[in-house]
Amino acid sequence: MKKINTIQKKIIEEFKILDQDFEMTLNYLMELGDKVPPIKEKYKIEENIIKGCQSQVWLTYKLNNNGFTFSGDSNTEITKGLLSLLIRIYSDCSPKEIIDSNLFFIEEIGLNRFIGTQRSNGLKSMKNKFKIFALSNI
Amino acid sequence: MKKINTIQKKIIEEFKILDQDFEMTLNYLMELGDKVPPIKEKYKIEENIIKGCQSQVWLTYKLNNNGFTFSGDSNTEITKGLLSLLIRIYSDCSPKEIIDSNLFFIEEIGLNRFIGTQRSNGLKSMKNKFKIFALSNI
Amino acid sequence: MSKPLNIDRLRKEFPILKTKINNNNLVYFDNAATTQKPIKVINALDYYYKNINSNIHRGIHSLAEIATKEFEKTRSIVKKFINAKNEEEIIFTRGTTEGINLVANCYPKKYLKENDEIIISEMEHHSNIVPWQMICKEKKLKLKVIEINKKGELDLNSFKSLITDKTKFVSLVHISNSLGTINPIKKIISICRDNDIKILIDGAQASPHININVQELDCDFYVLSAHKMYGPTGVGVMYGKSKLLNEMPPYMGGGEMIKNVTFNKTTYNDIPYKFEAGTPNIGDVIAFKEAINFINEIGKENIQNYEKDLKNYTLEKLQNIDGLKLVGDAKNRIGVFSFTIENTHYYDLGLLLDAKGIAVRTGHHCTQPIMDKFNIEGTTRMSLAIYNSIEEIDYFIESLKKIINK
Amino acid sequence: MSKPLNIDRLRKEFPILKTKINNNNLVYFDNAATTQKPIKVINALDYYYKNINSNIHRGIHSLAEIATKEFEKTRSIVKKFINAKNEEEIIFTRGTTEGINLVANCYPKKYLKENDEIIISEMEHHSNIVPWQMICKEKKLKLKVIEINKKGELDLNSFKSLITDKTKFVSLVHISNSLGTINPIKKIISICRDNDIKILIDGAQASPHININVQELDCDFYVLSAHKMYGPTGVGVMYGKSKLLNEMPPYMGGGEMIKNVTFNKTTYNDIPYKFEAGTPNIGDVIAFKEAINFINEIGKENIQNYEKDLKNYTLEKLQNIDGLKLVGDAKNRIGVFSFTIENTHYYDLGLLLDAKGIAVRTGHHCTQPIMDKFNIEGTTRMSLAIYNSIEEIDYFIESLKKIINK
Ligand SMILES: Cc1ncc(COP(=O)(O)O)c(C=O)c1O
Ligand SMILES: Cc1ncc(COP(=O)(O)O)c(C=O)c1O
Repeated sequence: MKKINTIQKKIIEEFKILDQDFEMTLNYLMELGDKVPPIKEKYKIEENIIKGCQSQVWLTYKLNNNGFTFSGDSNTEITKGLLSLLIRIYSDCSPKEIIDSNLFFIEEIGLNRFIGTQRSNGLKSMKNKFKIFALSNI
Repeated sequence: MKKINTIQKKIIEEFKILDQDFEMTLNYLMELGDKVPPIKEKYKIEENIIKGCQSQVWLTYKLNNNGFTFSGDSNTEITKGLLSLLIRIYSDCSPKEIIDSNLFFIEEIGLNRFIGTQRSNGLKSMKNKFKIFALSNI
Repeated sequence: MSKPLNIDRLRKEFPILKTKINNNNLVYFDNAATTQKPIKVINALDYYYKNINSNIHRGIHSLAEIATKEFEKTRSIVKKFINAKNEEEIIFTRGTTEGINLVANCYPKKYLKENDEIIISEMEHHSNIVPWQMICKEKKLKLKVIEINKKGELDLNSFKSLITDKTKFVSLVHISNSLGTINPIKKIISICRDNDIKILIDGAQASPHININVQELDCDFYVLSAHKMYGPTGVGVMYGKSKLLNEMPPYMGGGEMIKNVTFNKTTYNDIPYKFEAGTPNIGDVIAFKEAINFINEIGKENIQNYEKDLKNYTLEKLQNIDGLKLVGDAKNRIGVFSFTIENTHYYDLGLLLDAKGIAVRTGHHCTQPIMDKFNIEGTTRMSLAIYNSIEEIDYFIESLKKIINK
Repeated sequence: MSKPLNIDRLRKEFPILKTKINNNNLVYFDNAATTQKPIKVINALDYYYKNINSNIHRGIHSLAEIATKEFEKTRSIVKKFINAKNEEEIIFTRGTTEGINLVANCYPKKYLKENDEIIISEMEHHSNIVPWQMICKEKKLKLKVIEINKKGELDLNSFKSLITDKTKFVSLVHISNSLGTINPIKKIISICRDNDIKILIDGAQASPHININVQELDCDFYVLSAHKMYGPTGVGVMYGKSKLLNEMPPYMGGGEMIKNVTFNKTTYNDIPYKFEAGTPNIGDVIAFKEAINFINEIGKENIQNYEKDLKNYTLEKLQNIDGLKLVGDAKNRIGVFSFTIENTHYYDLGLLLDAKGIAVRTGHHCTQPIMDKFNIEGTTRMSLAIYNSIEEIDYFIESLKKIINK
């Protein structure tokens, strides 16, 4: 829990220089996305998919005593960048920590628009996928 | 034709003192309606009916060498008043005179609202009934 | 809890009330047909088209995002307004009529078979009669009709006696638009529950006046029209329990309501979208939110209290007019008064009142069966809303007397 | 004849064009999804609700009279706009989708029988696919699909080869919303006439851009959406030849569409009212009139000339961008451009353009079968309207290049 909040605060700090400028934020997210290693084709199965209206995301995990290790991918760079933030926040957490967590960094770095509407609900359904994985391992 | 226009002009003259005041006009129409003798029940048949949305009108005629004699009735006083004006205008006319006629008194005495819309089309359908009778006697 | 009603200030929120009709102040008593709109609804429309107009749901650009959020906000506010369980149970339609047609079309397709029975009542609006007649003809179902008594109240014994083991659906008006009667729908719904019957409530007249709580009522469907509750024309709501909505086939096909389209196989979207084919009435749905805000800010309790005073006042005055006969005399009623006047046709009366600036409705009010029941052709109907005042009622009564005594 | 186009003055008529998006001027290129509205449309809505709001047709008081006249005036102006023979052939709907659903529902009920065939094309919007799939399933009809070629044009030989003596109906888009292709509908209608086939034309994209003359075309049905032609959301038109409309059964039941209701027998109203059940979207229908006035004042010829210049300019610029691939390359087209960019997903591109204030649409544009045909998931679509300027196109092209070359 504490760890989750600490990383969120770090992310908020890192995004500060972007000053909520939408274009710079997008470009930064794409840079982050670029660094995410693609996942193997064999993980791109129904079970791991998060279907958005326009972008697709795959998320898979390993769980051992140190907590979760996630890897993920997306067909769009910006979504991959968003995903990488969630992976960073939730990595090494226990199922319970994820379930109890509360994401507050989204509003603070001006990414509201990625959770707002029901259809283009990228961030929201990604977040839910993490929680589903956590819930099924408790 | 000339006669039809003469009477219309007379009607316009008579309505002038009402100054297009809607309430006074309605009351005057009701007075006119009051003077129309009711028609016999036997004439209240499908052939003679003019169905409005809210009011019903019956119109019947005789035709001889001097032209038409009309008699009519309605279940509402205001409509009966309107009808009486048309009867006055078209009485003693030949079928051809009625067919060729052009009613201009309506606008001039502020009765537009009785012809405007498709549903509460009292005056319009009444006028049409006169023309139908004229057409079927030519 | 809620502020006391300041009628003068409230009236100022309705720009149209300053209009002159035939040189008189407009006195608008045609509220059961449609209500007038407060300035915040009108301004919301203006704002939408000047600042955020965009097609919704599928777009990712800023305007599309903003418009989508505003649109879905209305869904969320409607959900709270009628206390639905989920937002997905709120379907936007053009109005009550479309809502009933949707249910009359889709529900029987999934659940009913030949000879099954549907029950409506004698006091229904044509919109809650004709769709059922059409589907009954098409699917060979039977339509039965609950009788009403002389006072214009539902006969509950008549209702019970109609129920057989083939009875599968009831569609009933919450408040009658020509009699003002408030039906005991809680009791009726519980009878339906006991007999495994689904029920739709036509809330067109109820929604602006009384509290609506679909979970407490436990009705299966509830429909209403925005334009009758201070909102814009062209918007309505069809509430349905999500289980039923999930199982029912869609109504219209098109954009929005699909998940995947190929020529071999098309899969439909989840609710509510499954029932919202095509570009919706975006601007008006967004502005509708402000109508509900308007109602919420006054508070349903305040509305009910104020309107009850107006109703009682009007009722007493009308009952004292010689030659005036009220049609419908239910104990539990709202301020909708249908009446006839001896020797004066409603058409003449309507026009004479209009000359004095007073708007009432005349005719059969889309409830011909009621007119047949009472053996009349039509009535003059005077119906109240929250912005009406005692002064307006006095003026109306006075005008009525003048016309009658002429 | 018509005044030369003053684009600066014209742009001033659209208040939303002054909006800032992410600190940039809004550049609105999502016109195929919905167009922006000129001030006269917005003001007409405002005027309606502030001065004449009332339920129409059945009322006799002044407001009802005025609102009814204004409502019917729109019908008359639409009639002239598409050159229908009679006003009764103009049915108001919520939009194109409802219009197609209406025809797909009511026409087969009257005229088609098991195994009869309906033809659509590969380039249809979902709204012109799904309703036909639904009715074909319900009534056991067969749905056939005209192929398109690599350029995104209809294959007329494919069409002819599909026709059998069981072919009874064709439903076809006038202008494709994702490819911009203008279909040779005159030729197709004449083939239909030769084979005794009825035809519906989906004019959602055509109505704001090119001249429409239903009598000259001799189509049986023509549908359009007000919101795609500078009018408000929530209004559409379904034109049908009066003979067919008279013979077809009604779509929805309710108020307005009946003549007489009893529990034994209900008789329907005459057209157009037979197809307009319930309170219509009065305010928006009345304001829609001003959208047509706006188009008429500029003149379709001027619109076509100006838009042709914009289209050619854009086409040339787009063709010169490395890595950009146009989807659809029809000879006869309007300014709707779908494209893909090598190594850049349309979702990323759409957001990056939005950051620069540019609104485009991304995805499958409700035409999944076209995407399948071209073996892509979706495109970025830029679509033009009368208020777009050369400067906006330059800014868009420049922005596009910057994003691609990053
Ligand atoms: C009780 C009732 N039901 C249904 C309707 C139909 O509503 P709408 O015309 O908004 O579809 C009305 C409106 O007159 C009504 O009063
Ligand atoms: C060609 C075409 N047909 C039908 C439609 C559906 O129109 P509406 O959503 O207004 O019902 C559209 C709109 O996207 C379209 O472009």
